[in-house]
Amino acid sequence: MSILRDAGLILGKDLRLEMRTRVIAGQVVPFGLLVLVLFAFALDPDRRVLSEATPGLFWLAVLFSTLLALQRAFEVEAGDGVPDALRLSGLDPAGIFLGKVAGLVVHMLVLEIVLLAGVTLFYGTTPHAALLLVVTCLAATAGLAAVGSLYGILSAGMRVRDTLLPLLMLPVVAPVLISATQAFAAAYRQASGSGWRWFGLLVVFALLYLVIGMVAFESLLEES
Amino acid sequence: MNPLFRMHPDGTASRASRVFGLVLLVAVAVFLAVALVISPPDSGPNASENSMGDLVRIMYVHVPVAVACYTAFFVTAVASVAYLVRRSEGWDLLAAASAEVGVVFTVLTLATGSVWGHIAWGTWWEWDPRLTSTLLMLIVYIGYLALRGAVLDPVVRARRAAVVGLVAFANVPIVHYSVDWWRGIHQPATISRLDPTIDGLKLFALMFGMLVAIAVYVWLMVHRFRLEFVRARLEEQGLDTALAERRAEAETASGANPVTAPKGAS
Amino acid sequence: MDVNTDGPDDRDLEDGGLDLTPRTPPAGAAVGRTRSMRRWGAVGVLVGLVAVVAFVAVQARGASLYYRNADEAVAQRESLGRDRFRLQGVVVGESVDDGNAKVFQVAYRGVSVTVRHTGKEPALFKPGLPVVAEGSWNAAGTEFDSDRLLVKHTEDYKKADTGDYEQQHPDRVPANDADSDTDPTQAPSRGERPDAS
Amino acid sequence: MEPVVNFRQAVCLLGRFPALAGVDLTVGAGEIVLLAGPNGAGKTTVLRACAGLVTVVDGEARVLGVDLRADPRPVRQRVGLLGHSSGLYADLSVAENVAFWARAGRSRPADVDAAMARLGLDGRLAGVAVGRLSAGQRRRVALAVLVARRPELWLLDEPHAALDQQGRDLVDSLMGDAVAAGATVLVVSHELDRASSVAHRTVHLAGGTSVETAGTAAGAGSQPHPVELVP
Repeated sequence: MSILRDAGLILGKDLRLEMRTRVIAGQVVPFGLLVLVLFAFALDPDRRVLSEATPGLFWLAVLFSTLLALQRAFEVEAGDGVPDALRLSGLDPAGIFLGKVAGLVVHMLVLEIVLLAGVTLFYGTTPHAALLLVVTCLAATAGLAAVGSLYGILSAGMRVRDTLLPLLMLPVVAPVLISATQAFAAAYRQASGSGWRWFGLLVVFALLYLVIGMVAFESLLEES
Repeated sequence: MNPLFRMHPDGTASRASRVFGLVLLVAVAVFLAVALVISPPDSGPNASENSMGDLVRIMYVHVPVAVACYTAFFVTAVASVAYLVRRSEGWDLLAAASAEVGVVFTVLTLATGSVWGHIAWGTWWEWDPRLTSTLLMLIVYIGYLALRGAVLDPVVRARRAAVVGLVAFANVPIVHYSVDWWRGIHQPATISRLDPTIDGLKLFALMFGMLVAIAVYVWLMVHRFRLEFVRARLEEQGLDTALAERRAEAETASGANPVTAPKGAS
Repeated sequence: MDVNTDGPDDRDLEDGGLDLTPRTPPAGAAVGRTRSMRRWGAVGVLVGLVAVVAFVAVQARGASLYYRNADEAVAQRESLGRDRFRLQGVVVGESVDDGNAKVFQVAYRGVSVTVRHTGKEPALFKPGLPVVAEGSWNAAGTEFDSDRLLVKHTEDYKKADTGDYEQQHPDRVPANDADSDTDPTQAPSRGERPDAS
Repeated sequence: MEPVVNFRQAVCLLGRFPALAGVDLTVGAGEIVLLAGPNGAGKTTVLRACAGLVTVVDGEARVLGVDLRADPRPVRQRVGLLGHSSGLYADLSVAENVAFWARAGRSRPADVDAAMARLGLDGRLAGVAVGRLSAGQRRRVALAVLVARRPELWLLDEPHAALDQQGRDLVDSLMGDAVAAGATVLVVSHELDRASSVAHRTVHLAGGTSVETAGTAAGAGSQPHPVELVP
């Protein structure tokens, strides 16, 4: 499958770039932790409030960090002549899209592991349903990365990219925020039954945007 | 073109749209009379179980503008698909014009709904699924307009806006069915069901209001579309001049070189 | 040195085996692939959209995000504890003002809850209309202490007709006949119903 | 046989600006054609149009048998464009960049090694991040990517710029080798003396139109054709 081959190439390139520059590890992950700390300041050091609000705060921190990771991911592709080079490369546009999504997913999963450790440590919350927690992270991250990559290329090459991207993307990912928060809330409580329903919604959302991205990416890659 | 639809050289009106506008003006006046005076208040022996009194009159504006904003965003989605298939400028302009009017109607929907909510429910705003999803829909379409304002090249703008205009429409059914799918404070549908739970003059006022609101949307949208169309033509005129100027550059350049015969004599 | 047989043979030693013979990709392969992929993709998007709508309609409906009905609030009284939540039910009977709070009954599917509301109440508040009260169970778990009251008016704008009221609204309880409700499916929650009197 | 490049009154827009206002250009297979003209004449746009990166909105334009007005995408994989920008990831090393772009274009590893060696990138430079290279060194890396991809049509936009003497000679010999191996070269240069000594023919552009065609077909490395000698 040439799509998967091309996606693998882009993924490998993005991971190598991260290895060389450490932007995610050195800047985005600390930013996510900083957001967690700021939430704690804003909500007073009342552990009860913090632990009750943990699912929402966690996913808000992820969302804000995702915006930074996205801007980094598409700043790289806007470099010196790179958009032209991508168009001339012969890479399948759908493969490029999947590769960018995969790269973002890897970076964000690392971020989420750190943030999970952060909320456990700072907010004193411990999950009851670890499996639900893990699969929710996977599905929600895939959805966020798919929407993010779609809107990332959509706002590529614009002078106002950095302000337009959040405005376009955040309302669209609102269902991810709601579903992931609800699934997490279920995982942190004893009863995780309703959490699986929300997980299902996340999977459907991610699949939908992956398909939309694969179809629309070619058109959006043109003349950016 | 039929002279009825030919635009006036100094504006965006044609003879047909002027007549349409005048009829619309009369219709709005009649509608206001029906909605505010002629139709009965929801009180007295014929009151519904809610007995809202004069409050019910907000519905004759609120529901029609909501229907008009659905219509506007539906037209945007259809025009976006048509643009992606046909790649013609007209569809792109139609999508833009419709979304712009749709945003105005969405704001009106939220504003009238807020007044209603304050009086009937006891709150200006509530995080109810219908209200929340409507607000998100509004922001999505504001983002659509921001995208259109940000990209300069018309072809790039059209292509990107078409993708967003299509994806954004996913909000509309969610907004409409949110009252059935999830629990909220907002009432479920009154007329878009098999057995409308409204009758008499109230039903007439509501249906008449919808007709008027959609007509107002069409009128606004047509003028917005024409404005964009004229603007595009203006740019095209500029293009012809630019082409001529560009070719003239060559004439001067080759004029400096006596041996060459200028091109473009054909 | 790697000598390519289809390359030019006049290369000197310095070019390190560089072969510049143009590569010709199979004609039209890439384009045909993307074309058909895009067509299938469009179908995929449509199928996906339908799936989402169907999924949301089936799976996510009735999620208790916004409020709990009176019967659910009673059934979940233990796990709710003193957590804040919204309670929905139809106002049954007249409300009594005991000086600092307004006390009334709300009912849903034959289960009624006493609400003690402090604060404003909306203009439309009256018996027979559903309300959403925001607050928590009191310490004893017998009454619902509310500080925010919203009227959830119905979608019915026809002339009120009390004749087939119950038939039209099986989930609503007209004036104080909750005790006569003998629907067996409601039995478990009714057993926990706090005494309304 | 159809010419590799065939433009008839081609018009291209950059935004609202008509960068090409009617260009006639024919490049036969195995030719090295030099595009000359003042700044802003549209030379770069001709190259980008040939690469399928700029849409031709009017006239006729075919490259490698592909109708650019219908769908320019199939031509992209088959051309190699050396532009003003390098098209490289600044944070990756030289070797990583060449390997990535060559693999993206499905080049053979042997071609990558050979290209790196030919452009003098197989030594110390291979491990250096592209962002730390000089403009001339970056040019060499971009050329290595182009060479490793073995395109049918080479589109070189001022390939001599920023290069040292040895690099310029290298570019000239690469063009000669490419044509000898069956490729076609369209080159833009302001160093008319050097470029026209390699080119078979010179086409002049001005104001987005082609104003004349000079020179006669000749073999690579033939006598220079100074533009002043146009009859």
